[in-house]
Amino acid sequence: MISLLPQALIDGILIGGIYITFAIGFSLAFGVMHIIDFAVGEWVMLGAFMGYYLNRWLGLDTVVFLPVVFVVFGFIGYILQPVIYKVLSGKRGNPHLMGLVFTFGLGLMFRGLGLTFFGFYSHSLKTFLSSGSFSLDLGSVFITIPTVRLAGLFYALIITFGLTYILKKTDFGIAARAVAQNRDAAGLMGVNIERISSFIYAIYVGISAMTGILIGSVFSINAQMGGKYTIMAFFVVVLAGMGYLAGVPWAAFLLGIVQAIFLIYFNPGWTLLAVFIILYVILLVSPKGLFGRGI
Amino acid sequence: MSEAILKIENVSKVFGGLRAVDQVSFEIEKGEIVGLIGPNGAGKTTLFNVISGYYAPTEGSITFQGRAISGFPPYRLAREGIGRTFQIVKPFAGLTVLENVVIASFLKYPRMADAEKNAERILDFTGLIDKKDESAQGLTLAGRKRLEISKALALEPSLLLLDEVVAGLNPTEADKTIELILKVRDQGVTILIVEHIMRVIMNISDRVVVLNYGQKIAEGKPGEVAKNPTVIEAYLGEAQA
Amino acid sequence: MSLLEVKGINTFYGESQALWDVTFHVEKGTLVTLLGANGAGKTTTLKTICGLLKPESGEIIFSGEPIHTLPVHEIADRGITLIPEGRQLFPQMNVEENLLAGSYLKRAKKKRKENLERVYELFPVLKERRKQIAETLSGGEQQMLAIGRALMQDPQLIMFDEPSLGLAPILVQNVFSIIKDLHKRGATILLVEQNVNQAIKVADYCYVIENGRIVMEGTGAELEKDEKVREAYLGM
Amino acid sequence: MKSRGRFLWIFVVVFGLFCIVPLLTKNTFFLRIATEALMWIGLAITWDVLAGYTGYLNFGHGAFFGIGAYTTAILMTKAHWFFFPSAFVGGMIAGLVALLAGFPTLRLYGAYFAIATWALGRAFQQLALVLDITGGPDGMRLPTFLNPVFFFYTMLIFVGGLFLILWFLLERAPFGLKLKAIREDEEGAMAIGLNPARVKVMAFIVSAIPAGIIGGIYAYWITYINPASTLGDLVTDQAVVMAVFGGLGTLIGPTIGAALIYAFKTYFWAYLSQYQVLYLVILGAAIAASVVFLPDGLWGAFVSRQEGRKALKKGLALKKEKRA
Repeated sequence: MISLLPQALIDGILIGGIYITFAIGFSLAFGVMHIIDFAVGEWVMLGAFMGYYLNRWLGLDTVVFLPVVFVVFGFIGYILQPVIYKVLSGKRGNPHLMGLVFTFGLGLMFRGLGLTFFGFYSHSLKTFLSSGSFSLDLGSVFITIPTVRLAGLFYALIITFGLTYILKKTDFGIAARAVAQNRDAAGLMGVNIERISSFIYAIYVGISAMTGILIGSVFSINAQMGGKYTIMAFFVVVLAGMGYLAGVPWAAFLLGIVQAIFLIYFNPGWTLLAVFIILYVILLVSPKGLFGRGI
Repeated sequence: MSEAILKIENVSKVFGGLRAVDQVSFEIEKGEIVGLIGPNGAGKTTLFNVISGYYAPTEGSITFQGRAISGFPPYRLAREGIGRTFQIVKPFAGLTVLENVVIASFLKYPRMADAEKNAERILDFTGLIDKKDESAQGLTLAGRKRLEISKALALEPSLLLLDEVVAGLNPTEADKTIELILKVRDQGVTILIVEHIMRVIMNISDRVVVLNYGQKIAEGKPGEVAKNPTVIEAYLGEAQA
Repeated sequence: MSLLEVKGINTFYGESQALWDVTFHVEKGTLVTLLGANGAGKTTTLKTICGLLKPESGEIIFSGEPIHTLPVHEIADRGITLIPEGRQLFPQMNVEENLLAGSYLKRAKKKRKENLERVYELFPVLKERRKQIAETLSGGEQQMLAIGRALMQDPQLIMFDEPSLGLAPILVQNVFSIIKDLHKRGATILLVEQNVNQAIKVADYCYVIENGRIVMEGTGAELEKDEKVREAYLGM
Repeated sequence: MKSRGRFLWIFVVVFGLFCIVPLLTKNTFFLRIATEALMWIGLAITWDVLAGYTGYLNFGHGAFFGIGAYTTAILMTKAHWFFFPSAFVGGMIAGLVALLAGFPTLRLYGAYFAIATWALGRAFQQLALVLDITGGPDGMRLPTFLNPVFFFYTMLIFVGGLFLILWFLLERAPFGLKLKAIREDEEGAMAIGLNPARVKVMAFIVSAIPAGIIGGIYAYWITYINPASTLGDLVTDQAVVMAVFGGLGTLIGPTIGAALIYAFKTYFWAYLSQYQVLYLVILGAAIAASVVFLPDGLWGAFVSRQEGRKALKKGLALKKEKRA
């Protein structure tokens, strides 16, 4: 059984890599807008289905539609942000809780829309990457890596480095970080906080939807898949410390590996419970996540 | 010398690299009003928050009525008999004035009827009884500061920590608040007061402790302290540039 | 025409009024200081000018145009900068990123290079620590960074809120010589300070604020003799 | 004190009206609808205990319902207990889970709690799917006791009693004021001797136990439970929507919200069953829209309108006085 461990580790890293992409966006949206988006998994689901139907209608490979999905959902996020902003800057009791309830309702609505239009069935997204795989024969250990998972990791790396580049090197990125670190001071520098928030939310929604296509080609898609990924996004971000971007990859890899180990060694049905227990223990010991940063 | 109700010994509080409070020691005797003053940023509020349990001290010890209390959370200090007010008033905004004080009364009077009776007695004492059914949110600043004092008094504390209860009030309101503070003292409550308005501190304090850059730079009777050149310099800056 | 005219502003925190009919003006190229005890309304005045708070009534005119209805970032674009109390840096960014954030505005971006050079020339220590994370700087260095960041905005009016707060005496001297230096180079400055003696010395004109109202004004020399100022601060 | 008299009076009338429902109709369909409506009222008001009175959102409320249902099923089928003690123990176990889950999470920023409870709900659903004792995805069958009148009265008495107890606990007793104090300002609450973490965990337990018992009643009544029906998202989703739509922190709001939404659901599922999933869309849209347009819920909007009218009248009267 121990010979399966390297495979589990590799699988975990490949899965974790995909989690990084939408978890970073999620964490960023939290840092800049102070929104916890309960609909994150539903964005993933909607993006996956858009890829699926575009593929069926136009016959082109799903991978081609990545940018299309990004643009469409980015636009949706951009026009949705002012509504969230309105909820969060409301004068009533607890606007942050209202923000939570709002996105919770949004997620519910998207799930309903998904079920209405896509039905209960699972589909799989086919791309030219779907079939192949690499094998590594290390004597006693044999590892298989499906091409599509490797592609997923590349995608994750591109997104992660791309976002990091934007945040570190561009004026837009510096402004976004400024808003996240000190809103008032950012305003004093002439940063239009609402505009930055809209763009950040657009980027986050776009990336999440795009990731849906990747997830759909690795696993299968159905209208109720969102919840699972919302939980993963939450776990990654809570483990990393809310709003602390640098912690996201490590937390994502950790969860990916835990998931892979459970898939191989135990009943996969226990995965969620195990992840929950890990989260519980970490919150008990270090309320601010693995790195003790964030809020 | 009579017994010290509160003993602060070599207390320091460090944030990152900054020593916001640095090796401060002083005592408060029973029945006294002690003023804690110093220019903006001197560490008064930090020290105040350390004493009231919102920060744990990095070094040093705090003893209250003979018991070591450093590191106690605020609600335990309240049970020990330390009441406090907040500079930025914290009324329970959605509740009425009476309800605000009733909640504070639960500590000593766990039953609703008793707590209500106690709250009314206190509001009568602090002069808010006419407004008892109004929403705490709707009070004027002076009213809210008074409500803060009422809530702290409902704990029947032996030590009362007052954080800027006069700041922001107009002179008439300020005088009334001073009157109230003296009335509280006459009931046997010991008081530590942080205040920016020097006129207030100088008038009501039996003793003053002056902080600057986190350190105690002077301690004594108000008149003496006000003549102390170090204190004057701390407030007005160096005379020679 | 004055660069900044504040005309009868009334500002509220929630329901409690913090400023009452505050009126004053700042001429181009002068250094004006606003004195007053804590809680008198100095910071509130500055926050109202830069748009972080909105006045309930009254007008703020900058370069002949009303600005009191504009959002914060547009007021910044007009050329007003505030160096806030407690510095308010971007704590997890390094020194240079903080400075770059200062030149976010389009008009400031054009002059980014020369302004950056100027700031580094003014504060060589910032150049040395270009890559250091802001929250790990010492108090004095943080204050320099806050000033540098404001200069990157290429402002027409620089407002300082208690720049000497929490700094050791030597550094206080340092900060004041920087302010004097900026003034000498022609900057228009509105200074809020507790360090009365220092502030009076560097100022061309002073206003004293008490309980949210302007109660006195005059040149530094005039106020220095006035016992009332002393009284307001020390209660003697 | 006047409001207390009026409240009790209204309560007795509504309770009485419910009591005579079985006498009016022999139609078990209506009885079933009335029973389920009561059940949702119970779930919505227990959710509101935490959300409305302390400001913490529990997105895993369905887990308590499911824990109660499964515990009752297991005790009745495997240990051959009677129904009432089984349901009671189900409630206690739900309370225990709340204690354990609340302890680390309620100390934290509200969002952590919301996330943790949501995950908790999902984790319990998974647990029911993989355990043997719960029958996995096949679920469990309980002893059948087909007496709709019995279940109607059990539910009525339990939920009615629950409403009264919560009313006194939250609106009349020190506990409710303490919760509100923590909701308004945790630091200020600490200064007057309250331990926020302890009070919040107690509120969480108070909200979990009755939800568990309701789950127990539901299980015995419906006689068949599975992970999707008792631990699925829909239980939580509906409780949240009902409470938010009706108005948080009032008990009456969630009651009205539960009644309206349940009535809508019943109509929808009865006449538009081919569009069943559309119900989720409407539910989601309703909650999002009520956050934007009705932040205080239906009841909150109604009350503030009444108050506005009163204030207007008072203002007019004052003006008149001045003129005179």
